[in-house]
Amino acid sequence: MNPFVTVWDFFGRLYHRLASPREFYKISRFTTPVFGLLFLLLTAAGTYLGLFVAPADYQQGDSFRIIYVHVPSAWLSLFIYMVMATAGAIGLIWRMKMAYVVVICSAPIGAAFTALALITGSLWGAPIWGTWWEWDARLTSELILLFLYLGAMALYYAFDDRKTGERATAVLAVVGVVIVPIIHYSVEWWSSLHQGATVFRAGGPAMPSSMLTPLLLMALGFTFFYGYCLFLRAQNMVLHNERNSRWVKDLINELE
Amino acid sequence: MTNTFMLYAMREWQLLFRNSSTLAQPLCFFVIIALLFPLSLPAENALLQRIGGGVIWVSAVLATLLSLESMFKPDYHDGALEQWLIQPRSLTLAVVAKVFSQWSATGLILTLFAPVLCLTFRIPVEQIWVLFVGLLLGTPSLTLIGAIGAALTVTLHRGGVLLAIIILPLYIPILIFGAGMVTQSAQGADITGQIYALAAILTLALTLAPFAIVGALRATID
Amino acid sequence: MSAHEISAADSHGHCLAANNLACQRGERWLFEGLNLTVSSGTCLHVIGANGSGKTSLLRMLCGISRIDRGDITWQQKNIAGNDDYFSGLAYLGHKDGLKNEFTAAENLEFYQRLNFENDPAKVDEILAEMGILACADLPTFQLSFGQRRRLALARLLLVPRPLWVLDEPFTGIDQAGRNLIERLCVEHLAAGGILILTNHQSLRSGPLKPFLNELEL
Amino acid sequence: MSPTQKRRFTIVAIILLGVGLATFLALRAFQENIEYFLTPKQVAAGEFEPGQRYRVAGLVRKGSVSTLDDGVTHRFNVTDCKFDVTVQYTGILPDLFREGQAIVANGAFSDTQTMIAAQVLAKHDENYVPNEAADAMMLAQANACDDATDSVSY
Repeated sequence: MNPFVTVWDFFGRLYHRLASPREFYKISRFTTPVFGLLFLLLTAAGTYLGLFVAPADYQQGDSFRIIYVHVPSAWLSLFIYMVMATAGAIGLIWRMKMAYVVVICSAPIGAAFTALALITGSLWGAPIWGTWWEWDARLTSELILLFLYLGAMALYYAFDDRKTGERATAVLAVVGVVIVPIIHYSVEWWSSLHQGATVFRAGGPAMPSSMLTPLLLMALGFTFFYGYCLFLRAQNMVLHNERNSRWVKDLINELE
Repeated sequence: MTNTFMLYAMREWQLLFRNSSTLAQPLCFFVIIALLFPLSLPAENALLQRIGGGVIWVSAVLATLLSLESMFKPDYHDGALEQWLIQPRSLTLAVVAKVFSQWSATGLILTLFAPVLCLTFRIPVEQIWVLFVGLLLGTPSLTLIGAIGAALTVTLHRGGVLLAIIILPLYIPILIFGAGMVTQSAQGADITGQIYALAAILTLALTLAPFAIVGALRATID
Repeated sequence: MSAHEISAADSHGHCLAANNLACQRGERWLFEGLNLTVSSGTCLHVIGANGSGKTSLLRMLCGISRIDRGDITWQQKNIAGNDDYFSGLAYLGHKDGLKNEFTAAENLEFYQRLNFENDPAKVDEILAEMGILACADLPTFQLSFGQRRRLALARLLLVPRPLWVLDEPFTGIDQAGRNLIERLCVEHLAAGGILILTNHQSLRSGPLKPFLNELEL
Repeated sequence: MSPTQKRRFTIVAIILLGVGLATFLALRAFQENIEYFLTPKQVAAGEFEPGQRYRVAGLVRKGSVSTLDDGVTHRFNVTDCKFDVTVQYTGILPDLFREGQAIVANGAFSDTQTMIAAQVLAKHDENYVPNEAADAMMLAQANACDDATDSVSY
């Protein structure tokens, strides 16, 4: 059998299972604790390696260690927006219910990571650059991203009808995606105070592996944390949205 | 195609001229906001000259934002918009015509009037030209992007603040390039980069915003 | 709620069909599993209490409202983005789609041009037929509610359209006006048109009786 | 082509054309100097007006840092390896400030070549190096200009 067809078929089935709120709920009951556990393990390992094993930087000394929170949250802030915009497009094109759930549930998590990236960046900038805040291309565009997240949340809650709100938010999420390449390339396009890319750059990461390993562990851990939060929030939302359906009522009866 | 565009555009212009207050309001607002700055800041010509470009840009952004709320609302409330939705004619073209006439009644007029304001800020003539070109390139993008927000909030009773929250972040790049152009030319630097950047934003907005506006209208009107 | 099946379309006329249609507003399902077929020469009267989803159904049929489940077809083709369908559809909702700033004639002329025609004489003719020729050059905001309603209904006569969808067409209209509209509807149906309407009173005793089908939500 | 196909084709063509043109314009924009930084080369060429505020970016010239008698005013040269700008700054310098470091100075010019900076910011590059292996890096950085043949941009 053609392996491509098999893989394609697998994703097709997964898509259809995830598209049904009930199936999604079943799957997420299993994935949520797994994601939570992976988050704890990876972050614990990353924190230990980052704080106690990784050597101090030749210029910044120990203050560079904030990188292990700052960089993963900044990556996640972009990643979550991409997930939101993709899910929004899927929802609008194929009218997939669960895609809207992903859009709505991702927004506050994304906003939190963006805020974390901005705050840790500010704490880092104060000793190293000599300023808390600078109207630099990277910093400004990241701030715009925070406002976009907040705008998406505000738009969703402004509608009385949930479904209309979901569609409107999906449109806004798709429109706002233009900001993502701007943020990513801002350090290359404009000569900014913010440093260029350390990890994803031509010629490999500009960092020894003793410093890089904890960073990657933290990034992976944070991603699982996002998955964990997303599944938790989505579970709640699915139960709330479907509270009048048979399967949710059966579920509640089972508990009682 | 041009037929549909002209049909809707003519209708919009007729409506604008019957309702001349909608034409005058953004301009008055623009002038008043801009004049608040010389009144509230120390009366130093050097200071006014330095901030003038930025102040005029901020005023233009706010005046555009103010005019956006009434862009789709009247048509939504009297049912004209739902008639547009069920026409066999292209809704995208109708929206483009609407944005174009909206811009000609706000952005274009503000741009034409901006040089007069520049005189109160003692801005030298060369920079007035820079500001004029910047506004001419930037204000259509403001209306195009803002119309997405106007379409998203058309069914909401109190959509004004929300409109500002979702649209202003998207305005920031335009504001940075537009106002930066004036500052840079005052320092004698080259401004071709900013002109290209504003033109790029305008091209992108002109290509994609109409579809986003149509999508937003179809998503929210129920 | 009852799903009401109406005779299948004959091969010559037009046919509008809804399949397993569902409508959710807020957390409430207004209707679910609704099937209907309407074909040339029939009038579908949608009946139901306030808030039973009559207006929502009509707006779904016009492609204005979101369809939560199911699909709607016109001549076996889905209506989404179907130009063929929209050039054959006339809809009058609660809102009349008239601009206060324009005169009655100007309002009608705009819709006429939207329909790819430009014939001011015909506009006057239609206004006369609707009994509002005297208001032709008055700004629309000066018209009474009934006159506005007549003006909105005048749109139906601009070009022949096989499908009329009317949401409570008789509200605010006097007896003479009602007779006039009913006569127009009968002419439309006799010529092979389709009429879908909501109305709070029964239509069983009126001139529409021979064409009538009822759908209760 | 059916009318629907024709319309879809037109839409796709318009989008591709528009996005392509926008990308071209954006790339042209990045080729131009869009930054609000002044390079030492521009200062040397006199492309500034006294009294206006500017930002100058470059490296701290090796051996140019001196502290005036009051103990808090620092004078140093910012360089792109070919041209130098003298910067005078009163206040605490960032931790990262040292010879060969890339910095941004924010201020106005008093006379032709000296900038009175209101703010001095250190720019950190994308390289992270453990302390133990640092001596060679530090030396290399401080001597960054020694083997430069042309101006370096920061």
